[in-house]
Amino acid sequence: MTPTLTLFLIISAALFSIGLLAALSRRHAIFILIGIEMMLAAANLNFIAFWRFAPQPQAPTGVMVAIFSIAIAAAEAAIGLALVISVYRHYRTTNVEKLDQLKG
Amino acid sequence: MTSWILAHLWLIPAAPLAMSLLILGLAGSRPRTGSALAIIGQVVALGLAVVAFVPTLETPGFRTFQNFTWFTFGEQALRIGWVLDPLAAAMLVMITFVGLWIFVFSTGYMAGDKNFSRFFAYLSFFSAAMLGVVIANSLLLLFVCWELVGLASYLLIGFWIHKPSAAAATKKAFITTRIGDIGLFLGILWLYGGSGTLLFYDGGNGCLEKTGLLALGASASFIALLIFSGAAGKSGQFPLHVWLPDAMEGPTPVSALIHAATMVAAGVFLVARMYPLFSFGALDGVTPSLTVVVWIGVVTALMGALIAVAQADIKRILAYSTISQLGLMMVSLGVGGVAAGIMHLLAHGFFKALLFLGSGSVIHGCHHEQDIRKMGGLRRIMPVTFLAYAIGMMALSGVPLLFSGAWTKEEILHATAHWPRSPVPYYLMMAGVVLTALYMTRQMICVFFGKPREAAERAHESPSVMTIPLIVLAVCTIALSAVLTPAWPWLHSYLTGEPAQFDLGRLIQPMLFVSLALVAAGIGLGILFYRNAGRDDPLARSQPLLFRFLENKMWLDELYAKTVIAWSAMFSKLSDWMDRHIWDGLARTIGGAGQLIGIVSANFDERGINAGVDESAAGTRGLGRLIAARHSGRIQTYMGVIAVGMLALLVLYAWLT
Amino acid sequence: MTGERVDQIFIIAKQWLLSLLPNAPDWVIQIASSLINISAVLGVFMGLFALISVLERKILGRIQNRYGPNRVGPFGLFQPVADGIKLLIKEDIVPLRADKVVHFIAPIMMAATAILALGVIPYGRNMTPFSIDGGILFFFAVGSTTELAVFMAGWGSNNKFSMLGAMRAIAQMVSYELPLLITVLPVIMIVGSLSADAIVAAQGGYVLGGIVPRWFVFTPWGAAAFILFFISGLVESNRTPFDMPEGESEIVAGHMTEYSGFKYAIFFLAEYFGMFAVSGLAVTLFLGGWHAPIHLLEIIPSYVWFFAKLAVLLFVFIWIRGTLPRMRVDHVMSFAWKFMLPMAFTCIIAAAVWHYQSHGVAGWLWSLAVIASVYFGLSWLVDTKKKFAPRTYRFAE
Amino acid sequence: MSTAAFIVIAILMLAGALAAATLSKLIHAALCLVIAFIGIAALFFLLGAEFVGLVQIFVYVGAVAVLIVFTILLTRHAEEPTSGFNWSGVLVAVAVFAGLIWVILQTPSLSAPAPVIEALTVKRIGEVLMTDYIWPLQCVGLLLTAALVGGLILVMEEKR
Repeated sequence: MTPTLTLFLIISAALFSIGLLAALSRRHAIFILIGIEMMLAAANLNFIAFWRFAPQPQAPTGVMVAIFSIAIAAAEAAIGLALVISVYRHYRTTNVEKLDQLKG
Repeated sequence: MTSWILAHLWLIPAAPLAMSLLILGLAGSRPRTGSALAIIGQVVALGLAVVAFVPTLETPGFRTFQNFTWFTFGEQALRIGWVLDPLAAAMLVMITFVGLWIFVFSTGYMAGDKNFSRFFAYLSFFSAAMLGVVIANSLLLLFVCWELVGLASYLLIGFWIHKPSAAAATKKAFITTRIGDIGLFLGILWLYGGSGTLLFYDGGNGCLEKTGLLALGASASFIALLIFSGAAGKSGQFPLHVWLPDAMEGPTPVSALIHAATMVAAGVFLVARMYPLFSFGALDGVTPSLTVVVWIGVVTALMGALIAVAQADIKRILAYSTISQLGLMMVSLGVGGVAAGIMHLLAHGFFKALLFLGSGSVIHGCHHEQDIRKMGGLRRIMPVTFLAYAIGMMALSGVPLLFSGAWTKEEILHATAHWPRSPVPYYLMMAGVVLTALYMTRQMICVFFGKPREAAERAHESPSVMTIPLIVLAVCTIALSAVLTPAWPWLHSYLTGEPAQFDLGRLIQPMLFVSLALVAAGIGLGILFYRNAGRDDPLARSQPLLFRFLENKMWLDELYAKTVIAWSAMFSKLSDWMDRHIWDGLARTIGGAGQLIGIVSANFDERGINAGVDESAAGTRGLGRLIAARHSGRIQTYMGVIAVGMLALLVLYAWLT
Repeated sequence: MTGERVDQIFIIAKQWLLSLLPNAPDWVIQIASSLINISAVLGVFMGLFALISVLERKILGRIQNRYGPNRVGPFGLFQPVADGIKLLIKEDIVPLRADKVVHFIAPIMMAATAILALGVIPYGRNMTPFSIDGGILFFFAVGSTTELAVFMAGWGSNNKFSMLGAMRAIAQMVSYELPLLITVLPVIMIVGSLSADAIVAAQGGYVLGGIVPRWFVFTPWGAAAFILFFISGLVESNRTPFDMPEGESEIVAGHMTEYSGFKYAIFFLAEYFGMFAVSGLAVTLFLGGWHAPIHLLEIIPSYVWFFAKLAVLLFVFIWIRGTLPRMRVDHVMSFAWKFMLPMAFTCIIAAAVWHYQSHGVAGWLWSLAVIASVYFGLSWLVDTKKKFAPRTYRFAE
Repeated sequence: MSTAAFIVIAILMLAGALAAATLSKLIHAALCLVIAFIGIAALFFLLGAEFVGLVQIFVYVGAVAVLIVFTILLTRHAEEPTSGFNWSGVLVAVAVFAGLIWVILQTPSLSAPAPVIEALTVKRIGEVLMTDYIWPLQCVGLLLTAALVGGLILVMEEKR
């Protein structure tokens, strides 16, 4: 048995869910970023897998999207971590449960 | 060369625009560089305008345009372009030429101002925007440039922003013209909806050409009126004229630019440009929209002239004179004398610039005093300014034969006399001409004759950088009349595309005598009334009530303050009141009801009737917490909700497919 | 042709070894081939490591007017063996409060990345152990992992000196990774490939009657890029004068403070392997890889040329270490951002100019002009405007 | 495509990810995240997208992971958030996982074998990137610049 698209999708779904778990259930802000990175990576895996299993030949759109998404994820990580640092400087905490100034 | 300029017409506005950006970028602390760059840009634009002017001379009725697609959305494509015809070419030359001399004048007038180079950047920008209006072959492009003109005027009128009056004036100008622009914008939308194109000329498919106009049908009149409301705002037509006198708060070269070459000309130009739309379906040269234009113009012309009689500020008089003259142009356009109106616009551009620069020179000489009651006797002190100003005054009053304004005014009167609908505008126009001569005579006498009063005592002649533009414009004002006379109506035929014939016999026409009589009456009355006028005005002495009425601009500003502004203020107060009392009260009531429930349940609890009440109170609190928890401020909760929502969508999608 | 036979002798040997497994399935052949490559690379560079460690000490000794090691074996050549035995039998000390797992993995990761980076360099004709399309990218992708390893070492030790050293190392490696990467771009641009083999192939051939090779170092942009690359390489391998991260006089041994015995040896090995990798890449990119410098000398096998060039670069490394004093941290950083980075970008422009003048004399002069003008402009800006920034001290709260 | 390699990589990757999501020590979590990223890069290699795999390692391991550990260091003095879990989050994640799996298994057309493809060279990627995707590329460049400037401004020392 060679891996099929289904298998890749399941792997990526699992990775996505793990990322979601990290983003939803951990209290440290950096964990949320880690989770988001994992979710993005899962999406990239989907793009590449769909590209690979699509009828050939075709333009490498999936690969391109993945490349762009990696670039955007890098920017996202940089900004997100900068935010974490400046939030930490301001509030002296990185616990997202304490960062609830927007509480209604 | 010719075809090159036709393909690169955009370079004309681009030159001052580029200079403007360059000045803003480079010449922050180097004022000489700023003014030099601005003048270079204007010279380039003038050169290009002259180059563009040449081909329009060769063929009568010349018209060429170049369109391209700006961007495409869906199946529609938004197309813009530029057009060159006698109307645009003549305007280009006038704007760049007059503008150039205003720029030169400004280097003297603004010398020493700390924002000197910024001023020139704005001037260049202003000029660029107006040139864009002129060459636009698309109502969209025209509208964009139109708004840029508005922006530039906003920046320039409020240039001395530290003066509260300037800040108020600039706001007023901006908002008033914006009211007209709403109409213009609606007209543009309607036009686009009706004809499917915003191009003026597109090889037969433009909105001013046969197909486009036929597609509009009966709605053309309404569209024309909406567009006219924009023109009225920019050109200071009644009842949107109120910004124009206040715009005098800007530096005098700005006033000259606004009144002569750029801003107010835009409205007249717009009507002239859209004339096919206005006159579409005309019976005997009369359409409903044109009738409105005529009456608005008449009211404006007469009102402006009347108010001008009672003003004391030298620039304000000129401002009301501009309003009056613009009304005149509008009347001319409305009665079908398009060429006459545009000719008057061009001639007015020259002599009004001359007058404004002259007044600038006077103000500069009198150490920034603007009240004519404090001047007098400047004839000897500032001879060059006096001569130039006198030429401008005579052109504006319409002294026949030598002065350009006379011929164009005469032609307008001629056109008005033949309007089939009603003779009233003609008579009112004649009254306006008399009044024009009257108030100009008054101004001349107060400023230049008699004995020097306090402001004029220490006056001095302006430096040559300011007088040379005056001389040039004065010469042009006289020279221009050569192509305006009925004997050789070259400009008229250039604009209409008919061949011009030289016939000295037509020089003297009956209308000339009418005009002569009117002007003589105006000047004569002026001399009679004001020959001894000094500090106090004879009119104020004999008719104090009328004078006060006119001095206070017919209380139009106050009327607006009492009506439109008061309504809007009332409405906002009403909203505020509603917000404070009704909505807030509603919220408070609900909150109060909640509090009441709390108090009641607390009371029950206090009295300790039974544990069940305790329970229900706790339940209420729990419910409150549950609702508040939705706004926990916790990002993870939000993300969780998003995830659940995504999941629901996913399942729903899979379910449905 | 015996010459070709000699040139390809290692390839032939590998084929012979693989032929000993006649009927094995494909994947076995693949694994065996990989194993042969790995062991060859490891063997050669282990040997080179041993040799260079003693040579370095001897050369440094010469520079400092003393003998250097000369007791163990002939000319002290067995010194590395003695050192190795000593390090092996030393006690492995792990600090009590250390993060044990991270502390343990750090040196392994460090060495692994250095070895992986060695895999994509062509050592001779047809002698690239791991030949992939994106070889250069692979090199940098793997190389960037080193920073993480340094960080792990610093964090895992739970020691202020370690952490400070790691922070310094990461800061300067991150900063110099940019010029390092960007100076490679002109080469990739000109060649149009990320493959190391293609880059070496593009530098084959000679001009001016077979005495001047077409190495990129002989173009103005190539020369400038090579110098920038070499400086960045010095930083990346934490060598003098950029060895603040392990500056003995300030922070003991930086991130390696808490390592002893064999783990320390692995760090040492990783540093030298990193040096080999950077030098090897420099040889590949700019010095024509395994090509001979003169047409006539092509009879000498390609791998000899490669290792000769590598040896020259390694000598320069040692020579610099013996000559230059250590730089100050802030100078290193501002040098990276204010000088190295703009110059690196200039190299790209110069290479483009050279390319669009179709690689001729005109392009040569033009690109020289570009480089020279930017160089002088930058020197003027960096040097005359602000001599050396006054050092500001910040104290712990 | 080697099944054995796939299984090993997938298990390692998922284990790394799970560890990254659940370990209580931040540094360990970040390092496990690196393992997960390397696993993803390996999966990209398996799928024939070598370039993306290398970029993945380069960007995530070389840059993002370093950024993360730096941030961890800079916020080290924060009181350690309690290692407890927000179990509702776990519940949501498991539900999402179940939903995704259900949708994937519902879709019948996914089990087709992988077609034979010619290797996607870096040159081809470069060509496509410089022709069809030139505007996205420029936009990403702009985005990265903006992110760079924004990041700098965010972490600049606050003037007191």
